Amino acid sequence: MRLLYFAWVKEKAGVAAEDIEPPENVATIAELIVWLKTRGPEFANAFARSEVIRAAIDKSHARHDAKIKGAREIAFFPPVTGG
Amino acid sequence: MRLLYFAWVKEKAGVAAEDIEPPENVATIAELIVWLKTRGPEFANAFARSEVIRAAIDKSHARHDAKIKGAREIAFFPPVTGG
Amino acid sequence: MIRVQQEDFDIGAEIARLKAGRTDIGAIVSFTGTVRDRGGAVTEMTLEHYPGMTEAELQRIEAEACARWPLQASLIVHRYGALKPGDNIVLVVTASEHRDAAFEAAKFLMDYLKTRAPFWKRESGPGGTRWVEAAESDDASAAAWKPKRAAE
Amino acid sequence: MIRVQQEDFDIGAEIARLKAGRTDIGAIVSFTGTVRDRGGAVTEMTLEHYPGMTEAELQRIEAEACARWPLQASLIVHRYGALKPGDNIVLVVTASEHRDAAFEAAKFLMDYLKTRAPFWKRESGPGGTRWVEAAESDDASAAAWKPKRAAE
Repeated sequence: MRLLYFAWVKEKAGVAAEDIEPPENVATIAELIVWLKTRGPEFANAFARSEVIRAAIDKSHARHDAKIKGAREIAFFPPVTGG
Repeated sequence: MRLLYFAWVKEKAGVAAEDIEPPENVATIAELIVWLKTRGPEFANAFARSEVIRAAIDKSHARHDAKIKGAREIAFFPPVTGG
Repeated sequence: MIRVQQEDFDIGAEIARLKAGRTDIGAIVSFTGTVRDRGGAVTEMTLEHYPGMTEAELQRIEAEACARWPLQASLIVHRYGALKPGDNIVLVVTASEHRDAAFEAAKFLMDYLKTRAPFWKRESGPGGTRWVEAAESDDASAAAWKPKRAAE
Repeated sequence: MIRVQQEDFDIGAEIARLKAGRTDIGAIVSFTGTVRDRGGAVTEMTLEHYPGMTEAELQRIEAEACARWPLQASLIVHRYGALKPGDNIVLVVTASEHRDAAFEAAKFLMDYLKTRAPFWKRESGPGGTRWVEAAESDDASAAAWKPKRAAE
Protein backbone atom coordinates (compact mmCIF):
# COMPACT_ATOMS: atom_id res chain seq x y z
CA MET A 1 0.00 0.00 0.00
CA ARG A 2 1.42 3.36 -1.04
CA LEU A 3 1.14 6.28 1.38
CA LEU A 4 1.48 9.91 0.29
CA TYR A 5 1.83 12.98 2.51
CA PHE A 6 1.28 16.60 1.48
CA ALA A 7 1.91 20.11 2.76
CA TRP A 8 2.67 20.36 6.50
CA VAL A 9 1.79 16.69 7.08
CA LYS A 10 4.63 15.84 4.70
CA GLU A 11 6.98 18.36 6.31
CA LYS A 12 6.29 17.10 9.84
CA ALA A 13 6.42 13.42 8.93
CA GLY A 14 9.63 14.07 6.98
CA VAL A 15 8.55 11.86 4.11
CA ALA A 16 6.57 12.45 0.89
CA ALA A 17 5.78 8.89 -0.10
CA GLU A 18 6.41 5.35 1.15
CA ASP A 19 5.19 1.81 0.71
CA ILE A 20 3.89 0.20 3.89
CA GLU A 21 2.05 -2.89 5.03
CA PRO A 22 -0.09 -2.04 8.08
CA PRO A 23 -1.08 -4.82 10.54
CA GLU A 24 -4.16 -6.89 9.69
CA ASN A 25 -6.27 -5.27 12.42
CA VAL A 26 -5.92 -1.77 10.85
CA ALA A 27 -9.19 -1.52 8.94
CA THR A 28 -10.02 2.21 8.62
CA ILE A 29 -8.33 5.54 7.94
CA ALA A 30 -8.73 6.40 11.65
CA GLU A 31 -7.04 3.15 12.67
CA LEU A 32 -4.29 3.70 10.13
CA ILE A 33 -3.61 7.13 11.67
CA VAL A 34 -3.43 5.60 15.17
CA TRP A 35 -0.95 3.04 13.89
CA LEU A 36 1.12 5.62 11.95
CA LYS A 37 1.50 7.69 15.14
CA THR A 38 3.28 4.73 16.79
CA ARG A 39 6.00 4.76 14.13
CA GLY A 40 8.03 7.58 15.66
CA PRO A 41 7.97 11.13 17.01
CA GLU A 42 7.75 12.70 13.51
CA PHE A 43 4.57 10.78 12.78
CA ALA A 44 3.18 11.38 16.27
CA ASN A 45 3.74 15.09 15.65
CA ALA A 46 2.37 15.11 12.09
CA PHE A 47 -0.84 13.40 13.17
CA ALA A 48 -1.13 14.98 16.64
CA ARG A 49 -4.28 16.91 15.70
CA SER A 50 -5.68 13.96 13.80
CA GLU A 51 -9.14 15.54 13.58
CA VAL A 52 -7.86 18.16 11.13
CA ILE A 53 -6.08 15.64 8.88
CA ARG A 54 -7.84 14.89 5.60
CA ALA A 55 -7.40 11.65 3.71
CA ALA A 56 -7.92 10.30 0.20
CA ILE A 57 -8.16 6.69 -0.93
CA ASP A 58 -7.08 6.10 -4.51
CA LYS A 59 -7.37 9.82 -5.31
CA SER A 60 -10.87 10.32 -3.85
CA HIS A 61 -11.66 12.11 -0.59
CA ALA A 62 -12.28 9.61 2.20
CA ARG A 63 -13.67 10.00 5.72
CA HIS A 64 -11.81 8.73 8.75
CA ASP A 65 -14.23 5.82 9.06
CA ALA A 66 -13.62 4.69 5.47
CA LYS A 67 -12.35 1.11 5.06
CA ILE A 68 -8.85 0.87 3.61
CA LYS A 69 -9.02 -2.73 2.41
CA GLY A 70 -8.02 -3.00 -1.25
CA ALA A 71 -6.67 0.56 -1.35
CA ARG A 72 -3.60 0.98 -3.52
CA GLU A 73 -2.82 4.60 -2.56
CA ILE A 74 -3.75 6.51 0.56
CA ALA A 75 -2.91 10.20 1.00
CA PHE A 76 -2.88 12.38 4.12
CA PHE A 77 -2.98 16.17 4.00
CA PRO A 78 -4.25 19.31 5.76
CA PRO A 79 -7.56 20.94 4.74
CA VAL A 80 -7.10 22.16 1.17
CA THR A 81 -6.42 25.85 0.48
CA GLY A 82 -6.44 26.21 -3.31
CA GLY A 83 -8.50 28.54 -5.46
CA MET B 1 -39.66 71.65 -22.65
CA ARG B 2 -37.92 69.03 -24.78
CA LEU B 3 -39.61 65.65 -25.24
CA LEU B 4 -37.73 62.54 -26.37
CA TYR B 5 -39.18 59.22 -27.46
CA PHE B 6 -37.34 55.90 -27.75
CA ALA B 7 -37.81 52.42 -29.23
CA TRP B 8 -41.42 51.54 -30.11
CA VAL B 9 -42.79 54.66 -28.42
CA LYS B 10 -40.75 56.67 -30.95
CA GLU B 11 -41.83 54.46 -33.85
CA LYS B 12 -45.51 54.66 -32.98
CA ALA B 13 -45.47 58.39 -32.23
CA GLY B 14 -43.51 58.97 -35.44
CA VAL B 15 -41.19 61.46 -33.79
CA ALA B 16 -37.87 61.18 -31.95
CA ALA B 17 -37.71 64.61 -30.32
CA GLU B 18 -39.76 67.79 -30.14
CA ASP B 19 -40.10 70.99 -28.14
CA ILE B 20 -43.52 71.49 -26.58
CA GLU B 21 -45.28 73.74 -24.10
CA PRO B 22 -47.99 71.75 -22.31
CA PRO B 23 -51.00 73.56 -20.78
CA GLU B 24 -50.57 75.01 -17.28
CA ASN B 25 -52.78 72.34 -15.67
CA VAL B 26 -50.48 69.50 -16.77
CA ALA B 27 -48.45 68.90 -13.59
CA THR B 28 -47.27 65.27 -13.63
CA ILE B 29 -45.90 62.67 -16.03
CA ALA B 30 -49.30 60.92 -15.95
CA GLU B 31 -51.09 64.16 -16.87
CA LEU B 32 -48.56 64.85 -19.60
CA ILE B 33 -49.30 61.41 -21.09
CA VAL B 34 -53.05 62.09 -21.02
CA TRP B 35 -52.46 65.39 -22.79
CA LEU B 36 -50.06 63.87 -25.36
CA LYS B 37 -52.69 61.25 -26.29
CA THR B 38 -55.02 64.08 -27.37
CA ARG B 39 -52.50 65.30 -29.94
CA GLY B 40 -53.42 62.75 -32.63
CA PRO B 41 -53.92 59.05 -33.42
CA GLU B 42 -50.17 58.33 -33.48
CA PHE B 43 -49.78 59.59 -29.92
CA ALA B 44 -53.01 57.89 -28.81
CA ASN B 45 -51.56 54.65 -30.19
CA ALA B 46 -48.05 55.14 -28.78
CA PHE B 47 -49.41 55.79 -25.27
CA ALA B 48 -52.41 53.41 -25.44
CA ARG B 49 -50.97 51.07 -22.81
CA SER B 50 -49.76 53.99 -20.71
CA GLU B 51 -49.09 51.73 -17.69
CA VAL B 52 -46.12 50.11 -19.49
CA ILE B 53 -44.58 53.42 -20.56
CA ARG B 54 -41.51 54.46 -18.61
CA ALA B 55 -40.39 58.07 -18.22
CA ALA B 56 -37.28 60.02 -17.32
CA ILE B 57 -36.99 63.64 -16.22
CA ASP B 58 -33.67 65.27 -17.03
CA LYS B 59 -32.05 61.86 -17.57
CA SER B 60 -33.25 60.26 -14.33
CA HIS B 61 -35.99 57.64 -14.06
CA ALA B 62 -39.27 59.22 -12.97
CA ARG B 63 -42.56 57.72 -11.79
CA HIS B 64 -45.85 58.66 -13.39
CA ASP B 65 -46.75 60.78 -10.37
CA ALA B 66 -43.54 62.82 -10.62
CA LYS B 67 -43.99 66.58 -11.02
CA ILE B 68 -42.74 67.94 -14.34
CA LYS B 69 -42.39 71.58 -13.30
CA GLY B 70 -38.92 72.90 -14.12
CA ALA B 71 -38.03 69.88 -16.25
CA ARG B 72 -35.90 70.68 -19.27
CA GLU B 73 -36.04 67.23 -20.88
CA ILE B 74 -38.62 64.48 -20.51
CA ALA B 75 -38.23 61.10 -22.19
CA PHE B 76 -40.75 58.32 -22.80
CA PHE B 77 -39.77 54.75 -23.58
CA PRO B 78 -40.72 51.08 -23.12
CA PRO B 79 -39.27 49.01 -20.25
CA VAL B 80 -35.54 48.76 -20.89
CA THR B 81 -34.03 45.60 -22.39
CA GLY B 82 -30.26 46.10 -22.37
CA GLY B 83 -27.58 43.95 -20.85
CA MET C 1 -15.47 53.15 -14.77
CA ILE C 2 -18.22 53.02 -17.37
CA ARG C 3 -18.13 53.22 -21.17
CA VAL C 4 -20.85 53.25 -23.82
CA GLN C 5 -19.54 52.47 -27.27
CA GLN C 6 -20.36 51.08 -30.70
CA GLU C 7 -17.12 49.12 -31.13
CA ASP C 8 -16.34 45.73 -29.62
CA PHE C 9 -14.38 45.29 -26.39
CA ASP C 10 -11.49 42.95 -25.55
CA ILE C 11 -12.31 41.13 -22.30
CA GLY C 12 -8.73 40.06 -21.61
CA ALA C 13 -7.35 43.55 -22.25
CA GLU C 14 -10.00 45.16 -20.03
CA ILE C 15 -9.24 42.82 -17.13
CA ALA C 16 -5.48 43.23 -17.64
CA ARG C 17 -5.81 47.04 -17.59
CA LEU C 18 -7.90 46.90 -14.43
CA LYS C 19 -5.36 44.80 -12.50
CA ALA C 20 -2.19 46.22 -14.04
CA GLY C 21 0.49 46.70 -11.39
CA ARG C 22 -1.85 45.86 -8.55
CA THR C 23 -0.98 43.26 -5.92
CA ASP C 24 -3.90 43.86 -3.54
CA ILE C 25 -6.64 42.24 -5.65
CA GLY C 26 -7.64 38.67 -4.82
CA ALA C 27 -10.72 38.06 -6.95
CA ILE C 28 -11.88 39.29 -10.34
CA VAL C 29 -15.29 38.41 -11.78
CA SER C 30 -16.32 39.24 -15.32
CA PHE C 31 -19.71 38.93 -16.97
CA THR C 32 -20.04 39.08 -20.73
CA GLY C 33 -23.44 39.19 -22.41
CA THR C 34 -23.54 38.05 -26.04
CA VAL C 35 -26.13 37.99 -28.84
CA ARG C 36 -27.91 34.61 -29.14
CA ASP C 37 -29.29 33.51 -32.51
CA ARG C 38 -32.00 31.40 -30.79
CA GLY C 39 -31.74 28.58 -33.29
CA GLY C 40 -31.65 30.88 -36.31
CA ALA C 41 -34.55 33.11 -35.26
CA VAL C 42 -32.22 36.10 -34.85
CA THR C 43 -29.86 37.27 -37.60
CA GLU C 44 -29.31 40.83 -36.35
CA MET C 45 -29.80 42.78 -33.17
CA THR C 46 -29.86 46.58 -32.93
CA LEU C 47 -29.35 48.31 -29.62
CA GLU C 48 -30.85 51.76 -29.24
CA HIS C 49 -30.02 53.84 -26.19
CA TYR C 50 -30.58 57.26 -24.62
CA PRO C 51 -27.25 59.10 -24.91
CA GLY C 52 -26.51 61.08 -21.78
CA MET C 53 -28.95 59.21 -19.58
CA THR C 54 -27.23 55.89 -20.32
CA GLU C 55 -23.90 57.14 -18.99
CA ALA C 56 -25.55 58.82 -15.99
CA GLU C 57 -27.52 55.69 -15.11
CA LEU C 58 -24.53 53.35 -15.47
CA GLN C 59 -22.55 55.65 -13.20
CA ARG C 60 -25.34 55.60 -10.61
CA ILE C 61 -25.49 51.79 -10.77
CA GLU C 62 -21.72 51.48 -10.41
CA ALA C 63 -21.68 53.93 -7.48
CA GLU C 64 -24.43 51.92 -5.79
CA ALA C 65 -22.37 48.71 -6.15
CA CYS C 66 -19.27 50.44 -4.75
CA ALA C 67 -21.33 51.61 -1.77
CA ARG C 68 -22.54 48.08 -1.05
CA TRP C 69 -19.37 46.03 -1.52
CA PRO C 70 -15.65 46.70 -0.87
CA LEU C 71 -14.67 46.82 -4.54
CA GLN C 72 -11.10 47.62 -5.55
CA ALA C 73 -12.10 48.25 -9.15
CA SER C 74 -15.14 47.96 -11.39
CA LEU C 75 -15.97 48.40 -15.05
CA ILE C 76 -19.12 48.48 -17.14
CA VAL C 77 -18.86 48.56 -20.94
CA HIS C 78 -22.09 48.49 -22.96
CA ARG C 79 -22.34 48.53 -26.75
CA TYR C 80 -25.03 50.04 -28.96
CA GLY C 81 -25.77 49.86 -32.67
CA ALA C 82 -26.05 46.88 -35.02
CA LEU C 83 -24.82 43.52 -33.71
CA LYS C 84 -24.75 39.97 -35.06
CA PRO C 85 -25.27 36.65 -33.22
CA GLY C 86 -22.16 35.82 -31.21
CA ASP C 87 -21.22 39.50 -30.80
CA ASN C 88 -20.49 40.95 -27.39
CA ILE C 89 -23.15 43.26 -25.91
CA VAL C 90 -22.05 44.08 -22.38
CA LEU C 91 -19.07 43.56 -20.10
CA VAL C 92 -19.07 43.93 -16.33
CA VAL C 93 -15.90 43.41 -14.29
CA THR C 94 -15.53 43.61 -10.51
CA ALA C 95 -12.40 43.21 -8.40
CA SER C 96 -12.21 42.70 -4.65
CA GLU C 97 -10.02 41.08 -2.03
CA HIS C 98 -12.47 38.21 -1.68
CA ARG C 99 -14.60 36.30 -4.13
CA ASP C 100 -18.03 36.77 -2.55
CA ALA C 101 -17.95 40.54 -2.93
CA ALA C 102 -16.75 40.29 -6.54
CA PHE C 103 -19.43 37.71 -7.46
CA GLU C 104 -22.28 39.54 -5.74
CA ALA C 105 -21.34 42.96 -7.09
CA ALA C 106 -21.09 41.63 -10.66
CA LYS C 107 -24.51 40.01 -10.41
CA PHE C 108 -25.94 43.17 -8.84
CA LEU C 109 -24.52 45.35 -11.63
CA MET C 110 -26.12 43.10 -14.25
CA ASP C 111 -29.47 42.87 -12.45
CA TYR C 112 -29.67 46.64 -12.06
CA LEU C 113 -28.34 47.40 -15.51
CA LYS C 114 -31.00 45.10 -17.01
CA THR C 115 -33.83 47.04 -15.40
CA ARG C 116 -32.44 50.59 -15.28
CA ALA C 117 -29.97 51.33 -18.08
CA PRO C 118 -31.87 52.90 -21.01
CA PHE C 119 -31.13 50.39 -23.77
CA TRP C 120 -33.67 48.76 -26.09
CA LYS C 121 -33.01 45.69 -28.21
CA ARG C 122 -34.60 45.19 -31.62
CA GLU C 123 -34.17 41.75 -33.15
CA SER C 124 -34.38 40.90 -36.86
CA GLY C 125 -34.69 37.45 -38.39
CA PRO C 126 -36.64 35.34 -40.89
CA GLY C 127 -39.81 36.09 -38.92
CA GLY C 128 -39.41 39.87 -39.20
CA THR C 129 -38.32 42.61 -36.85
CA ARG C 130 -39.50 43.11 -33.27
CA TRP C 131 -38.62 45.01 -30.14
CA VAL C 132 -37.51 42.63 -27.39
CA GLU C 133 -39.93 42.59 -24.46
CA ALA C 134 -38.62 43.11 -20.95
CA ALA C 135 -38.47 39.92 -18.88
CA GLU C 136 -40.43 39.92 -15.62
CA SER C 137 -37.65 37.76 -14.20
CA ASP C 138 -35.31 40.75 -14.63
CA ASP C 139 -37.58 42.91 -12.47
CA ALA C 140 -37.65 40.16 -9.87
CA SER C 141 -33.86 39.82 -9.92
CA ALA C 142 -33.37 43.55 -9.41
CA ALA C 143 -36.08 43.75 -6.74
CA ALA C 144 -34.42 40.92 -4.82
CA TRP C 145 -31.57 43.31 -3.94
CA LYS C 146 -33.90 45.95 -2.49
CA PRO C 147 -34.18 44.69 1.12
CA LYS C 148 -30.43 44.94 1.55
CA ARG C 149 -30.55 48.50 0.33
CA ALA C 150 -33.32 49.44 2.74
CA ALA C 151 -31.47 47.83 5.62
CA GLU C 152 -28.48 50.08 5.17
CA MET D 1 -12.60 21.19 -19.53
CA ILE D 2 -10.02 21.29 -16.76
CA ARG D 3 -6.29 22.02 -16.78
CA VAL D 4 -3.63 21.97 -14.06
CA GLN D 5 -0.50 23.82 -15.07
CA GLN D 6 2.53 25.72 -13.88
CA GLU D 7 2.40 28.41 -16.58
CA ASP D 8 0.13 31.45 -16.59
CA PHE D 9 -3.17 31.57 -18.48
CA ASP D 10 -4.62 34.26 -20.77
CA ILE D 11 -8.18 35.04 -19.63
CA GLY D 12 -9.21 36.71 -22.88
CA ALA D 13 -7.83 33.89 -25.02
CA GLU D 14 -9.52 31.24 -22.86
CA ILE D 15 -12.91 32.96 -23.14
CA ALA D 16 -12.43 33.54 -26.88
CA ARG D 17 -11.60 29.85 -27.43
CA LEU D 18 -14.63 28.78 -25.46
CA LYS D 19 -17.07 30.90 -27.47
CA ALA D 20 -15.36 30.63 -30.87
CA GLY D 21 -17.90 30.17 -33.65
CA ARG D 22 -20.80 29.79 -31.23
CA THR D 23 -23.98 31.85 -31.55
CA ASP D 24 -26.05 30.06 -28.90
CA ILE D 25 -24.30 31.45 -25.82
CA GLY D 26 -25.89 34.40 -24.03
CA ALA D 27 -23.85 34.76 -20.84
CA ILE D 28 -20.25 34.11 -19.91
CA VAL D 29 -18.95 34.49 -16.36
CA SER D 30 -15.28 34.29 -15.46
CA PHE D 31 -13.65 34.18 -12.06
CA THR D 32 -9.94 34.83 -11.67
CA GLY D 33 -8.18 34.32 -8.35
CA THR D 34 -4.92 36.22 -7.89
CA VAL D 35 -2.14 36.34 -5.30
CA ARG D 36 -2.58 39.20 -2.79
CA ASP D 37 0.47 40.70 -1.10
CA ARG D 38 -1.60 41.69 1.97
CA GLY D 39 0.17 44.98 2.41
CA GLY D 40 3.64 43.53 1.88
CA ALA D 41 3.22 40.51 4.18
CA VAL D 42 3.45 38.12 1.21
CA THR D 43 6.31 38.20 -1.29
CA GLU D 44 5.92 34.68 -2.68
CA MET D 45 3.29 31.96 -2.72
CA THR D 46 3.95 28.33 -3.55
CA LEU D 47 1.11 26.03 -4.52
CA GLU D 48 1.59 22.35 -3.85
CA HIS D 49 -0.91 19.86 -5.22
CA TYR D 50 -1.62 16.14 -5.51
CA PRO D 51 -1.02 15.22 -9.16
CA GLY D 52 -3.62 12.80 -10.40
CA MET D 53 -6.13 13.48 -7.65
CA THR D 54 -6.22 17.19 -8.55
CA GLU D 55 -7.33 16.46 -12.12
CA ALA D 56 -9.81 13.80 -10.97
CA GLU D 57 -11.32 16.12 -8.36
CA LEU D 58 -11.61 19.10 -10.72
CA GLN D 59 -13.35 16.84 -13.25
CA ARG D 60 -15.80 15.65 -10.59
CA ILE D 61 -16.52 19.26 -9.56
CA GLU D 62 -17.05 20.33 -13.17
CA ALA D 63 -19.34 17.34 -13.84
CA GLU D 64 -21.38 18.23 -10.75
CA ALA D 65 -21.83 21.82 -12.01
CA CYS D 66 -22.89 20.57 -15.45
CA ALA D 67 -25.46 18.28 -13.82
CA ARG D 68 -26.94 21.19 -11.84
CA TRP D 69 -27.04 23.96 -14.45
CA PRO D 70 -27.63 24.04 -18.21
CA LEU D 71 -24.06 25.01 -19.11
CA GLN D 72 -23.00 25.31 -22.72
CA ALA D 73 -19.31 25.33 -21.82
CA SER D 74 -17.12 25.40 -18.73
CA LEU D 75 -13.44 25.64 -17.93
CA ILE D 76 -11.28 25.32 -14.83
CA VAL D 77 -7.57 26.19 -15.00
CA HIS D 78 -5.53 25.99 -11.80
CA ARG D 79 -1.84 26.76 -11.47
CA TYR D 80 0.74 25.23 -9.14
CA GLY D 81 4.34 26.09 -8.28
CA ALA D 82 5.93 29.38 -7.27
CA LEU D 83 3.85 32.54 -7.73
CA LYS D 84 4.33 36.24 -6.95
CA PRO D 85 1.79 38.82 -5.72
CA GLY D 86 -0.45 39.84 -8.62
CA ASP D 87 -0.03 36.49 -10.36
CA ASN D 88 -3.04 34.50 -11.50
CA ILE D 89 -3.85 31.37 -9.47
CA VAL D 90 -7.12 30.03 -10.83
CA LEU D 91 -9.55 30.68 -13.67
CA VAL D 92 -13.13 29.45 -13.85
CA VAL D 93 -15.33 30.20 -16.86
CA THR D 94 -18.97 29.23 -17.36
CA ALA D 95 -21.22 29.83 -20.37
CA SER D 96 -24.98 29.51 -20.54
CA GLU D 97 -27.97 30.94 -22.35
CA HIS D 98 -28.91 32.99 -19.31
CA ARG D 99 -26.90 34.87 -16.73
CA ASP D 100 -28.23 33.27 -13.55
CA ALA D 101 -26.98 29.79 -14.50
CA ALA D 102 -23.58 31.16 -15.51
CA PHE D 103 -23.20 33.19 -12.29
CA GLU D 104 -24.37 30.40 -9.98
CA ALA D 105 -22.29 27.70 -11.66
CA ALA D 106 -19.13 29.85 -11.51
CA LYS D 107 -19.65 30.55 -7.81
CA PHE D 108 -20.39 26.86 -7.17
CA LEU D 109 -17.22 25.77 -8.99
CA MET D 110 -15.14 28.14 -6.87
CA ASP D 111 -16.85 27.16 -3.60
CA TYR D 112 -16.35 23.46 -4.29
CA LEU D 113 -12.85 23.87 -5.65
CA LYS D 114 -11.84 25.78 -2.50
CA THR D 115 -12.88 22.91 -0.24
CA ARG D 116 -12.22 19.84 -2.41
CA ALA D 117 -9.38 20.36 -4.91
CA PRO D 118 -6.13 19.14 -3.32
CA PHE D 119 -4.04 22.32 -3.40
CA TRP D 120 -2.11 23.81 -0.51
CA LYS D 121 -0.76 27.35 -0.39
CA ARG D 122 2.47 28.24 1.35
CA GLU D 123 3.16 31.95 1.76
CA SER D 124 6.56 33.56 2.26
CA GLY D 125 7.27 37.10 3.37
CA PRO D 126 9.28 39.24 5.79
CA GLY D 127 7.62 37.33 8.66
CA GLY D 128 8.76 33.94 7.43
CA THR D 129 7.07 31.05 5.68
CA ARG D 130 3.75 29.48 6.64
CA TRP D 131 1.10 27.16 5.27
CA VAL D 132 -2.14 29.03 4.68
CA GLU D 133 -4.93 27.83 6.95
CA ALA D 134 -8.26 26.82 5.48
CA ALA D 135 -11.01 29.39 6.01
CA GLU D 136 -14.11 28.20 7.82
CA SER D 137 -16.08 30.53 5.59
CA ASP D 138 -15.05 28.34 2.64
CA ASP D 139 -16.58 25.26 4.28
CA ALA D 140 -19.74 27.24 4.93
CA SER D 141 -19.89 28.45 1.31
CA ALA D 142 -19.55 24.91 -0.03
CA ALA D 143 -22.00 23.48 2.49
CA ALA D 144 -24.58 26.08 1.48
CA TRP D 145 -24.97 24.29 -1.87
CA LYS D 146 -25.68 20.91 -0.26
CA PRO D 147 -29.48 21.17 0.25
CA LYS D 148 -29.99 21.76 -3.46
CA ARG D 149 -27.98 18.66 -4.20
CA ALA D 150 -30.01 16.54 -1.81
CA ALA D 151 -33.24 17.88 -3.26
CA GLU D 152 -32.42 16.65 -6.71
